[in-house]
Amino acid sequence: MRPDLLLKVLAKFLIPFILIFAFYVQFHGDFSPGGGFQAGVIISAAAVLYVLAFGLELAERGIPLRALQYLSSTGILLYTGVGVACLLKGGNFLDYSVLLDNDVAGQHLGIILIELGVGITVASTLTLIFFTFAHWSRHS
Amino acid sequence: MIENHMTIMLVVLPMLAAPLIALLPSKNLSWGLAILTATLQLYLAVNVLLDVQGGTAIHYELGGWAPPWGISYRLDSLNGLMALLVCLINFVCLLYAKASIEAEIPGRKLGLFYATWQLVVTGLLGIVLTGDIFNLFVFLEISSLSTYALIGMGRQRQALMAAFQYLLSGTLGASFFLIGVGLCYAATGTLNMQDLASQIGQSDQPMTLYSGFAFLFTGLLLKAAIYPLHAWLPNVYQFSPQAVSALLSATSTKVALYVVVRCLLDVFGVEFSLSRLFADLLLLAGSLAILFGSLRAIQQTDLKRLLAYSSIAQLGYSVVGLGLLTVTGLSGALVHLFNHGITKAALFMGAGMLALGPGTTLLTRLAGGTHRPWLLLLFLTGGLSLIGFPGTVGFISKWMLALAAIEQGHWWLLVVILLGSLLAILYVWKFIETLYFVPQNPPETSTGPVPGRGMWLACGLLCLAIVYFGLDTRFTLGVAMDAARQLLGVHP
Amino acid sequence: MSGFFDKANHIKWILRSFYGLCVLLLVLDFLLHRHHYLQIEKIPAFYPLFGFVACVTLVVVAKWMRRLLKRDEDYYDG
Amino acid sequence: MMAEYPPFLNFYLAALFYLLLSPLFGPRLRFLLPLVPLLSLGQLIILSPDASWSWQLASLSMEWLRVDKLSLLFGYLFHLAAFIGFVYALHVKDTLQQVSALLYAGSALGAVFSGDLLSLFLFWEMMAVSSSGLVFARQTQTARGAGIRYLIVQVLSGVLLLSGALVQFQQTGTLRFDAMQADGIAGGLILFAFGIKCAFPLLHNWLVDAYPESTASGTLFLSAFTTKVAVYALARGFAGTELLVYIGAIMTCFPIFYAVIENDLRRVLAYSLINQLGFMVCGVGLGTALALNGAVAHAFADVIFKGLLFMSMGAVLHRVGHTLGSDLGGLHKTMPKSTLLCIIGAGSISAFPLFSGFVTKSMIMSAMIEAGHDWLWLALLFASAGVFHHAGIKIPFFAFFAHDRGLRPKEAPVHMLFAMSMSAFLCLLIGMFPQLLYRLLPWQMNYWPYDLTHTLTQLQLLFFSALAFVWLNKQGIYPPELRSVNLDSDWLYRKYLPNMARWLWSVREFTQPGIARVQSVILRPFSHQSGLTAFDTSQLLLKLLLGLAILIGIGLLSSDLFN
Repeated sequence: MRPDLLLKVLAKFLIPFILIFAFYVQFHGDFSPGGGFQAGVIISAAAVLYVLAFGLELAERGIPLRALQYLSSTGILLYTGVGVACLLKGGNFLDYSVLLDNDVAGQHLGIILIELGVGITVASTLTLIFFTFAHWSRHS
Repeated sequence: MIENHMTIMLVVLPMLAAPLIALLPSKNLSWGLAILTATLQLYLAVNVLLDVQGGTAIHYELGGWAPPWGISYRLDSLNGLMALLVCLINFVCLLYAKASIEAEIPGRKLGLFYATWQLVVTGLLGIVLTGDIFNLFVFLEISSLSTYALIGMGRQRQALMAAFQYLLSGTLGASFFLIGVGLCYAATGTLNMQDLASQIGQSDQPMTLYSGFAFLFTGLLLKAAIYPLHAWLPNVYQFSPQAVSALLSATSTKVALYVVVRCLLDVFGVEFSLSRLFADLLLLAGSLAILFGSLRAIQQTDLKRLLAYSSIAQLGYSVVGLGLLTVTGLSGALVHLFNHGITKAALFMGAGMLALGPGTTLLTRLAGGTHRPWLLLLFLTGGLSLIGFPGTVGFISKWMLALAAIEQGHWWLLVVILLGSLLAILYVWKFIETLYFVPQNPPETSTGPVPGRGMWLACGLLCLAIVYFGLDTRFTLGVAMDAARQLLGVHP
Repeated sequence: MSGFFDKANHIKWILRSFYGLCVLLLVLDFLLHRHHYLQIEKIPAFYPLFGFVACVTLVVVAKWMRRLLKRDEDYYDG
Repeated sequence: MMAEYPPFLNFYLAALFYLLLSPLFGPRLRFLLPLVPLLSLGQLIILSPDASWSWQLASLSMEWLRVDKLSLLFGYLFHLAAFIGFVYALHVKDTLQQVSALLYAGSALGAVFSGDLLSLFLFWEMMAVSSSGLVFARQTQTARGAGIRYLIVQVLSGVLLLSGALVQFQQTGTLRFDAMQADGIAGGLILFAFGIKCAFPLLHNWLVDAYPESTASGTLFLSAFTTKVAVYALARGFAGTELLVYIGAIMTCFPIFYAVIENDLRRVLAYSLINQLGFMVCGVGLGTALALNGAVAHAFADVIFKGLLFMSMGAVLHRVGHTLGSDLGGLHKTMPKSTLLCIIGAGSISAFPLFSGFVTKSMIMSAMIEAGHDWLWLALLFASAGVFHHAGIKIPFFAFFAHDRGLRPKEAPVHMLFAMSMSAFLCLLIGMFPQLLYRLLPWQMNYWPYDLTHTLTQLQLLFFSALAFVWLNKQGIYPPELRSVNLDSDWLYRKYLPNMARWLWSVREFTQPGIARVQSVILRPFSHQSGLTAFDTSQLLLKLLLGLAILIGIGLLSSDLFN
């Protein structure tokens, strides 16, 4: 029996739950404790666990570094984009109520998009940082 | 429509540009977008400053939430001037950075470099424009964190260590600031600057407030590299990439000092924060900074390190002006922030151009620069401005400060100011002499990269600005006087 | 090539005519009437005397000063 | 109307164009330089007497063109000097020198036409900076050292002027530059500033230190402008200040002792420059119309004859490579024209009748008697005899005659001879037709130098001084020229202070190892990379924390006082 078999099985078992929990935190963030930042951290925790269990090469085959870079930028773009969209719709920066015809619906949409942006950025950036350090330690 | 949003656009534009730049595939496109953003920002900055001239202020509520609950941005002459400084320097440094950075940083990192640069600018402008003290802290961290990354990209090995040092000290300063903000929040229950200002007098916990003030203030002084909290600065300026040194020297400490001014005079108010003891403390710290910085600058053997110590000295002038607490002194201090900003940026750019070939700024390695006579003009203009020579911007600020010192009857301060100028001659002379009058041994043979057109253009622009604003002070000094009157509550 | 001033004879003549002029000026002092603005000017041959004595004093004092002040050529560089 | 702008602009623009065009045309451009002062002089001549030109800086008005007879006289003089200088410097192919000279001449003009203290300060500092370029242009280690000392002293003078101006502005609300009082902070500071530029005793070292270190043509420019601007400023601001008479008298006397024992002939001339300045300062101090006219007229004549002497020594420097009296002699054989021109200069500085020095110096001497300063008059008379001794005889004698050292240099280049001839011509012209100069003088007076008494007594004085020289030489009493350095008040900052600093430094070095050991015990370095180490980082943090602790401590303690 390979010594890390237990670890791998456990990781395979845990990662989906971690991700589901992350999405829960993400999408309930506007009503209950939680939000994009926390969700992003949890997602990246899943990524870290995966790397620990299955190794960097395998992980990078699934999520290449380049993709992480793109994702981290996209998240910020989403955030800023929503803000600018509010501007274009005639409100102040980040004034979501103007996004849709209905104020409340607009607020909902706005906050969900914003939190999504934060989540994507945090998740990808933290993963990116971990990957980069992992590369370093291998070189030295 | 855009007129109403010009204030926020100043911050949003670089924030939007940063991820886009990181996504763009080619370094030329990245730079193009960066310079485009910078141009737009410069245009906006000039416009908003024109709008607030004469003492009006622009308010902007983020997300439509009214203060004190929401975050609001407030723009008056004081931060209008600072915003202009940041935008101007950002624009010029980007012009310069193209050729300069490509010689220092591998091509694949350039996109990230410009993206990080945009984040620095976002942070700086955010600090300058926000009217919310916690929001200010967030922007402080944004600019600081991205600055650490920029510094770490320096060409020399020590750059990483310098970045690490700056990270440690910057965090120290930011933590103190945050503790201060927390204590103030505990005492007043608000984070909005104007609201805070109105509650200072009525707080039932003066001791908490006072401790908060002390922490906040000390943290800011560290960020602004005010003597005796200056020790982190020389390494940072010395080992950063050339364009980054220019950007930081002209903006980051200035912006931190702006926050000091804003907190001291606007938020806490003159009576609260500047009991005589405190004002005298500022005068003392400023004077020591002038003397210490100048003396240390004379000792340096590295051009950029010399300039860094000179920055410490020059910041001292602004602190002295602040401590005098008069309209003349304060406007001198503010206009000196602007004036010294453009001067030092020009000088760091000159240093960067010399270092392009040899890759170092050790004075002995740069000797014999006679093959670049035009740079002499740059160094002379900048140097004379550091000394405070009439016809350059440096004179204007020192004249105001000297006048303010006499107004108050602080003769010893006048002596310090003038002595600082004399010492400045020594260090300015030191680098001009080594660069242009000491023959190089062996003579320059290496044909390293040649300064690009953008670099020349940037230097030329700043030199012109140094002379122009030295001769025509209506704009800069006018805005600074407006701001000083507002801050001190004096009506013309 | 030897110049005009290398010949001892020429130098002698130059000096002789110079002495002659000096004597002439001394004599003129007694023949012509000069204006007196100050008491001290009334001393006969005041100006010639003053000129001579002043220069001798000057040189003597300077020689004494040199003993005091003279240093090696590279004094400040060392 | 077209010509109503300050003349310094001509020179500044010329400097700018020179800088811009020299990469295109190379050193050929230098042949145009003498045209600059000529054209500018044309502008000055058609300038209307009520012209003015001012510039608004912040809340201050800077007046850059104030035309009256005093400023015009110096304006003409400086144009003349610049013209002669540029002709003399035609062989120079060094852009730095040309541009410095243009800026320097322009700044001197700017200073004399300035109507307020701030503008005066501006040009004062511009003169300091641009003229130091002429010293540095020699490109030797000694010149660099002298240059930096020169620059510091000059700028110090500017800083004093600025502080004086500040105080005056604070007290009176105006910066206008007119007659002022020497007692009071403002006046005192300004007088001190002028005094440095005018080489007052103990403040004179920069002059004898730096002038002889410059290039052949550089010294010529230096001797023409800085000190004369100072004399102008004194005449404008402190005419009739009693103190100046005494200072001037000391200035005439003490340098001649140094001049007698100095070996470098250009340094001898520098000392004699101070001596001549002494006469002018006396004239300014007396403050009567005759005395003031004498002072400015003597400044006028001095620029020309001192320039001539410096030019002849410059020719020697150009051909031989040094001007050390101990190593020169017998040059008249191959440089007869220079010799003759030098003798004309010597005649003028010694104030021989028919030479320019006589018609200007005698005004000051006469004014001295009129004012009743008998003893000071005697001092000046002593100095007059001394001048002849060290400048009139020593310079030509040791350079061109004395012992033949076997040097056979070529005659000075044609353009140098031409420039020297112009000066010599002017010396004789003024000496023979003094009314030409008298007509330009700013104050009303009625004076004629060539009466019997003056001519006779002056000749007697000079001839018997010469007799003393001959006698002393024959007796072997005259001090020989020796390679040496003579201590002067610069010893204080060139030897004493550096030694003190070195001593203090050694104390620090004595204690430093101990401190370092303590530090390294507390903060043991845990890694050694190049340059910055973790040790440095920990030290940095320690410093910052200490600073933070102190500030927070003070902040919190002061809250007790506050509540």
